[in-house]
Amino acid sequence: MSTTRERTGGARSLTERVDSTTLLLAVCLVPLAAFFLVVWVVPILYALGMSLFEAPVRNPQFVGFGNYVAVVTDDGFVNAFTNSIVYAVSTTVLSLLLGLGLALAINQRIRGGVALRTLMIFPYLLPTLVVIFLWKFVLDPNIGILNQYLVDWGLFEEPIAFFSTLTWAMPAVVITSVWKFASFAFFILLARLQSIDPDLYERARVEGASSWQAFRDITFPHLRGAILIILLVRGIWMFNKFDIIYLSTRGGPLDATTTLPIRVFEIAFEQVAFGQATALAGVMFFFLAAVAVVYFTVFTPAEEVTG
Amino acid sequence: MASDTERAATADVARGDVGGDHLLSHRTQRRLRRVFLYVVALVVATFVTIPVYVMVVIAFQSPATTFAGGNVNLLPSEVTLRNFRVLFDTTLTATYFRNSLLVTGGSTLLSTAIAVTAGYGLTRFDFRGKGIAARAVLFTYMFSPIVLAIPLYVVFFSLGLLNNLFALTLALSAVSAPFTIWLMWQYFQTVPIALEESAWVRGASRWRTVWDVVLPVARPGYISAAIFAFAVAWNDFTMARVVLSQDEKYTITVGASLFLDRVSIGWAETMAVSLLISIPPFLIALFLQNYLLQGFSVGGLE
Amino acid sequence: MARAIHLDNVTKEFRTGSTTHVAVDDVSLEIPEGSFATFVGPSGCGKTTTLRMIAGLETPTSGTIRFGDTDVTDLPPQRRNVAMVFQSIALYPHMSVRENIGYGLKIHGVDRADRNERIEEAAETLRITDQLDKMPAELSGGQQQRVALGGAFVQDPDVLLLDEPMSDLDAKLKAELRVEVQRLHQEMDATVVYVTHDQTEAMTMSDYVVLLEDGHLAQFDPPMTLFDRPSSSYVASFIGTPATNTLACTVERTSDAPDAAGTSGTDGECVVVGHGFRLPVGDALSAHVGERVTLGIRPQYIHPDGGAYSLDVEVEVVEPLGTEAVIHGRTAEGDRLDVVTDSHAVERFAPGETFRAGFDRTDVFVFGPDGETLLFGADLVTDGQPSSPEQ
Amino acid sequence: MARAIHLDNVTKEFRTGSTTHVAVDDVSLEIPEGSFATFVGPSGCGKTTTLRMIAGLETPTSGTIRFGDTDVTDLPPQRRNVAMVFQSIALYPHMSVRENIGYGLKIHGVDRADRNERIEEAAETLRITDQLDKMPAELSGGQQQRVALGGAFVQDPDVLLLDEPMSDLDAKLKAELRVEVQRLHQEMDATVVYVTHDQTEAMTMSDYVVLLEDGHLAQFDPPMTLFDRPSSSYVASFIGTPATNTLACTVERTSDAPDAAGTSGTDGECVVVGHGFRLPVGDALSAHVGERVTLGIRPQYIHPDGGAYSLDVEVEVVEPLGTEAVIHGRTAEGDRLDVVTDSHAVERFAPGETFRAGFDRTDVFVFGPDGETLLFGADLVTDGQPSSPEQ
Amino acid sequence: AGGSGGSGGGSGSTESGGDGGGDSGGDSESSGGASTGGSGSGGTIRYLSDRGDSKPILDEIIAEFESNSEYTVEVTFTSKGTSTDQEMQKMVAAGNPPDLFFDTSTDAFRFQQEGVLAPVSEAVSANSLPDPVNVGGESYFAPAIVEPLMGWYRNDIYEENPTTWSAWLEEAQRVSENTDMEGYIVQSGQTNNADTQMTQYLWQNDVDIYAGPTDDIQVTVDQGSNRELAVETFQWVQDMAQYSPNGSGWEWGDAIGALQQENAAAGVSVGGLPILTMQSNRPDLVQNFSPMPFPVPQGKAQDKWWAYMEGHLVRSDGDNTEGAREFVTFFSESDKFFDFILSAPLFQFPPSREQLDATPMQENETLNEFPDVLELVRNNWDVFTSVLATGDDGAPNLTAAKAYGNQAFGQAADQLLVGGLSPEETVDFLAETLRGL
Ligand SMILES: Nc1ncnc2c1ncn2[C@@H]1O[C@H](COP(=O)(O)OP(=O)(O)OP(=O)(O)O)[C@@H](O)[C@H]1O
Ligand SMILES: Nc1ncnc2c1ncn2[C@@H]1O[C@H](COP(=O)(O)OP(=O)(O)OP(=O)(O)O)[C@@H](O)[C@H]1O
Ligand SMILES: [Mg+2]
Ligand SMILES: [Mg+2]
Repeated sequence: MSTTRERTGGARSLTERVDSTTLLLAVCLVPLAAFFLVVWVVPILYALGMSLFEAPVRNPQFVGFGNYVAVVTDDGFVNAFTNSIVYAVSTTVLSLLLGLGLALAINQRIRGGVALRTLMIFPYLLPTLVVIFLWKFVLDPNIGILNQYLVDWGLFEEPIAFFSTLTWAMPAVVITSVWKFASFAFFILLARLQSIDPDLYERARVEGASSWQAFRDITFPHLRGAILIILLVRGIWMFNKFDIIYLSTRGGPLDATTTLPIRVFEIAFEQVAFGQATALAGVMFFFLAAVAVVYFTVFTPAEEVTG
Repeated sequence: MASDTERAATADVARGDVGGDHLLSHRTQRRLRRVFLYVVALVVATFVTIPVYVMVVIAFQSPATTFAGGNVNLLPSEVTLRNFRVLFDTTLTATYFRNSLLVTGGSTLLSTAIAVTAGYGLTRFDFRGKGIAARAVLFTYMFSPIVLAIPLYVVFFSLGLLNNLFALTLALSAVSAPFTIWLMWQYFQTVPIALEESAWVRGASRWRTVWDVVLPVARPGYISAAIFAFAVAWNDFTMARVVLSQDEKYTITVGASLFLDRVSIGWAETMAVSLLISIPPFLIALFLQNYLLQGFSVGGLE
Repeated sequence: MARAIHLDNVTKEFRTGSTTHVAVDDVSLEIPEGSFATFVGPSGCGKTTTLRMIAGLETPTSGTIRFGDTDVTDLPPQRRNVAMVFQSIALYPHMSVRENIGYGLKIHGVDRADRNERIEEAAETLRITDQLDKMPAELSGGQQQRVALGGAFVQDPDVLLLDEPMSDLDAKLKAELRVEVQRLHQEMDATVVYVTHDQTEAMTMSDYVVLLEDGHLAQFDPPMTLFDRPSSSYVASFIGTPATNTLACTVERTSDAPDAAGTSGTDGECVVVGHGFRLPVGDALSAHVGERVTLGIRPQYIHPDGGAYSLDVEVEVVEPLGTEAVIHGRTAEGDRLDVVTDSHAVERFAPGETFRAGFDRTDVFVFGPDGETLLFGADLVTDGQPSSPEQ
Repeated sequence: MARAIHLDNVTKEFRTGSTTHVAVDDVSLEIPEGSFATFVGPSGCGKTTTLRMIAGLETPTSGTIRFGDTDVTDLPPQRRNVAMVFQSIALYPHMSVRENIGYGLKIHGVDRADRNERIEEAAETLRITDQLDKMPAELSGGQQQRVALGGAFVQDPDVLLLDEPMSDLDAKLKAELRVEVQRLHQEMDATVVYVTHDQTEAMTMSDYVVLLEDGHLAQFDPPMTLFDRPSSSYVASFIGTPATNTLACTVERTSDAPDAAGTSGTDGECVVVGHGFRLPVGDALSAHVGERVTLGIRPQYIHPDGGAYSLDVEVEVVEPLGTEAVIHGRTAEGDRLDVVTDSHAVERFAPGETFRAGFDRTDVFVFGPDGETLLFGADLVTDGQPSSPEQ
Repeated sequence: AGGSGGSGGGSGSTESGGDGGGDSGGDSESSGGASTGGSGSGGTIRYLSDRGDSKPILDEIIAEFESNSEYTVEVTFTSKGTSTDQEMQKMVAAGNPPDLFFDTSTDAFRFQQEGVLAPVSEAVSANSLPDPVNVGGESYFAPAIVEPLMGWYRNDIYEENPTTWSAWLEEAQRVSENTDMEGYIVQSGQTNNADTQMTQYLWQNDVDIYAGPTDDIQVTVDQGSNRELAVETFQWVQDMAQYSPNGSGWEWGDAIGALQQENAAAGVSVGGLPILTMQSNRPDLVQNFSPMPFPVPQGKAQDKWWAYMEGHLVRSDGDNTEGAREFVTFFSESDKFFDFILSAPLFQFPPSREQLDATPMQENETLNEFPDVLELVRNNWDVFTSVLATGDDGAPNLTAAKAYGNQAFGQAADQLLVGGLSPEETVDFLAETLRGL
């Protein structure tokens, strides 16, 4: 703060001031650093280290990037990668669209909006385990009520085993995911919408703008940052999402829903090849990092991220 | 601002239609749009509600009633606590639930506390590497969490922290902390420094200012952070599996996943325990979602 | 094309919960085509609400609004061809200053080149040419207000609505822009409705001033009429700084009491008595003899030396204002009294001292118990028989 | 206990990225104990920054600040016993009005009963008694400002710092509160530093006015001195409304040219020439003969009729202001010229017409090429030999 | 761990629930805290088990053991299925392996081959238990239970149990066409139940999937006459699938759900699991179901019947190998041994034929309620086969163990029924997969 000044009178108070500030700073930042170290930095470094070894369970052998080569040339890689992209993109985009639609609707202050908001946040707070119970029950071909009604109403000849047919498995997983995560987009977007000064809309109306023009010229620009953040972060998370798929289809049928995280899991615990598993996780990490870098350069949502 | 449309609506009600056709079409258009909005809202509401409804109905019906006759019976004809009784009589549900509440409560507090201190520190102090921190959080999230199970197990093992609810609390806080910190960091930027300065000038110490001014003003922010931390902790399965291996220590998700495996436990009990698990989320959704909205208005991640 | 604005019995109620608040209460007025009308009044009196009804942003609870011959009461704002500067400024935060100013033109399909030309012209006038490519957040409050003004000016509206468009500017800039706004008004073909709580603005800029009091119309007249012939003590004390002095008096008949103030009054004439003076007012107040009335005198019309009628004033504070000074004082009966005099007052009048201040009877107003004007002193001159004020 | 405030060579620089912005530039001044000093100046000139340094919220880059004999330069704000009203108002949104006002007292351990008493007293003065139990968000801007004022007044500070505390109030309320603030100042034992961009406030309230220009001190004097003896054309045109007229002129010697304006000048005397007049100024400007200077005349001192020197003015706009009117015009040479006259000007002077306006040489200022005052007309009277202005 | 598992509707999801991660994934499960895992005589024995059903009785046995020794036992329950394996992988990877775990004989052999097991010969010989994993004269597996597969059919819809393939095909078609139900459940996918059933169908048609002694196992499923028989088998499976709900990826519970919701009229599960589930959910249906043996091709005999054998394994690299061994012996000798078995009657049976007729078995109410079940078990006891014993002359077969671990047969069925391969291609796929293990 103060620069090159010599002074006698203020010396004591200056130290006091620095002390209380430093103390506050320490209180603020030391726990943060400790946490990151223990729970993120050390494990990640350990994992990345592991990816350079073969069979690290007993007598690890250093293989350099051999594991990386092995996992990307593996038969299942392309399929898993494609599925990951499909899953991540479709869940993200659908949650976004659903969240956006609903946020726009509720922002119009429809009656029952608050109730709907309450309803929306609920799935987000439910453990995945429960979400899967619920959706398995709804979509189950035997006892699932959806099938029950579809058949009763004559829409389908016989019940569809949503989680176990090639065509339906991915959509079923996506729907389940969207159900849980749409409210994330919804809340962020609604929060943003509500922070738009309503006078802007009035001004636009006075200036002659139609509803559509007002949306295009006011609403959308305001939401842009939030949308970009949702796309980026939700995208990353869904790309890495493991539990929903594993708990509902385990990647089946026939690898139809096998994504990279599922493969990582299979490699680690079924093939007991931790080195390859971490190598594949490393591949995912570098891929996401590359996407993020491109994304940051193209869209510059940096202000949104760093404030 | 809150009442713009209400104002318009009030006016609509108060006046009869006066003008000609063009006017009518304008209004009709507006009505149509509102109808459309309600339809959208209704569809979404149904989408969200159905699984929840199913859960509630099945939880309160005996399985024999639910499954009687070959179709799942979803129009409740009886209300029974039988399923809950089965849970409490034959499983450690109560213990699991208590553990979950302890761990979730602890982790929510801890994560929020770290978020508040760190967020405040990042906003109000200048030091090197601040900018990098934001990206670091994001890049941390890019590492597939499933692979971290083994390294984490190793870390906790070597710290002698296995089978320890506090360790779980710590681990869960660490999972939610990156986001809660980010959120609070954003939120504190919306709290004018002038509020603090005003307190300093009046003689309040830095600490007192934090207590009297900063915290109350940042409430929506840290309640959002707390909700998020809650969601992470309550949702958790993996961390508990990493850290815990004693039945009496299990949280409800782990415990339930185990006892639901048993021959004697079926869908009815599954839904009953799901319902129990849903109660805290439901209370939060009911009472705190307003804060969430305010807290998220600064941005927001998972 | 400028259009006259007619408000017929316009009322606007807001319902919040179970209570109904009447923000605008049965207002009727007619602002002539192409004129410049200013709404003044204290905070919350309904200025903004009225303006918003004219813009089409609120629908009146009852009453009709017409532009020329067209009933626009239910017309959406998009179809009224108005331009408006909002009290909240309401700049689009994601658009540059240029885009902000040009947005209305863009909506109306004006092409880019044309748009830029008009934007730059407006920016020139408003002295924000350097700011054109900045974002609103980078501007100071005053600059933002000018941008908002620019957005309204570049359009070619029939009606231009300005809601406190200069509140954030400093005195100097305000004075300069006042002139510009008037110039623009002359160039534009629009009826201007201007809202302000700064009466200097109201007085200097407008053809008509609309003074609102708690939702209803207190007076609607050209500025000087408001100043010279306020319809009530509310108007008198709102218009003019410092506020008009009000002195509690009683109406008597000359026959009832001896002429104490040394000024003659015809026997049987009414006099206003109090604070040491007796002011003959002819027959005008004969209906009010024996009642308490309020005498209004502008501080500018009371002089430390001279004036036909006089009273004692005890000095409390003297405020120098550059070329002038204001003496804040009290009469013997304890009513507050301000006197505007030249800047040497500071030396001449020490707090605590008493001096004699005089005024002419042509400069006074007499207000009845409900504040309504009973008499304009100015009328006393023209004919010996004072006319009662038109209302 | 009020304390004198000394600023010694105080400079404050802000570094943003690689650029350094000097917000306050080597300011030295001394505000006497218990006095009322006002900082004025256009937006961005450093008023708030200076105030914040006095409060202890910023540390000067160099220089010293003392309260009485104590060097407080590095003392944290908590230990300076100051009270401050922030430009941003900065009310605590989570506390009621009452709690907001009483927060400082609470910090200082004043008990509840005592606190409430003081709060209510302040609220009374500021006319917000009804608002005491509301939350800040429910108040209008003006009410919020009064709450902020209340918070500062209830404390018993050595130094009271007020940063534009009345900008959101309407003229009438402002005028009333001005008086209250002065009264409170007299009751309180505190040195008051007041920031405003409203020069009326500066002129009426203060013992001293500090006029800043772009970070450095333009003038520090009692208000009337600033008005009567501005140290530069910047000061002259900032203080007083409408702004002082500035006319481009040249200095000549009487011998050089015939006395065209009909006023005699001793042979060899200097005259200021331009716009159709020749103004003899004695010897004062002999060092500037042949140079371009600026003649400053306040609009109040130019009269449509009379005055010893005169010039032609073409009327552009006439603004009525109630008792007065302002004629905006131009001289033959095209310089802008404002004239304040009585309210009948509106009828008398039509735009486009030209009239002759006169002034006295004692009312002028002469400014040099850098704006510094070379001569006060007032000095021409007292002794034939004008003194050069003190600086 | 072994193949049994799942119950009621819940099991379908819960099985995987146990396996899968929570939000950040990771099948990470742990056992005994290092904090208490000190060594020394006594100390803590860390025990992984997937027998949550038997928890109360297990606790009693442990309490007895603890009071008779210096040791304490700390049990970590995992859910049924493969999660015990995964839990162990994690612990081993972290250098913190458990001492004792409950698993199938098949897995036991696999671990023995990896060299991580300590022998439990004492417990096996002292109790004259079966000894399926005997390597070099040492027993590495102490059996505790046997769980045979078993079919169930609707006795009110099928007039009698159609035992042959062709009869099944006909009857299933008839039922599917005449009722709301499908006739039979054929399962596929990467699940234990699909895998066991496909293996069983191949066995029924006398396909020799493997040949050779333990140290030289050959995959023979696509060779010689085996190929034809295998193709024939898959053909039948494909035909039957027409009269089956889509059972891809179904866990045990899903199949039971189909029976209980009357979507299907017959299917295969483990022991009396369907009945146990139905007792609480559809009591009205219980008497409509009868147990049945596996369908056999015309003229072929019931000569190999899949049965899991599960029991205790002791790791050689844990902290308390000795204590773990003591526990295994204690467990096998415990008088609560039958209580343990009967904690899930109809579903698990004692490991030896003699024990099947022991008094506790005869006195058990549930067993007595369904005499058909015990009857079926008794009659077929001799053909019960573990997939492990599929080398020449029942020699332990590591390839088969791995194939089961990877659910290779279930996957093959998925290729056939979901992926659209022909029976021939399916055989090729299967052979290739098996050889790749
Ligand atoms: N949407 C609304 N709902 C309820 N009351 C309202 C609403 N808008 C305005 N009011 C009330 O109507 C009255 C008039 O408000 P308006 O905004 O017209 O005042 P104004 O004269 O513009 O005041 P200001 O000078 O403070 O802008 C106020 O008492 C205000 O509180
Ligand atoms: N924290 C800061 N960082 C960088 N520049 C600053 C900072 N604070 C003030 N400045 C700059 O210093 C100059 C003086 O600012 P200051 O706020 O003191 O002006 P002011 O006279 O109070 O103006 P106003 O009347 O608009 O309040 C301005 O140019 C401003 O942009
Ligand atoms: Mg308003
Ligand atoms: Mg300032």
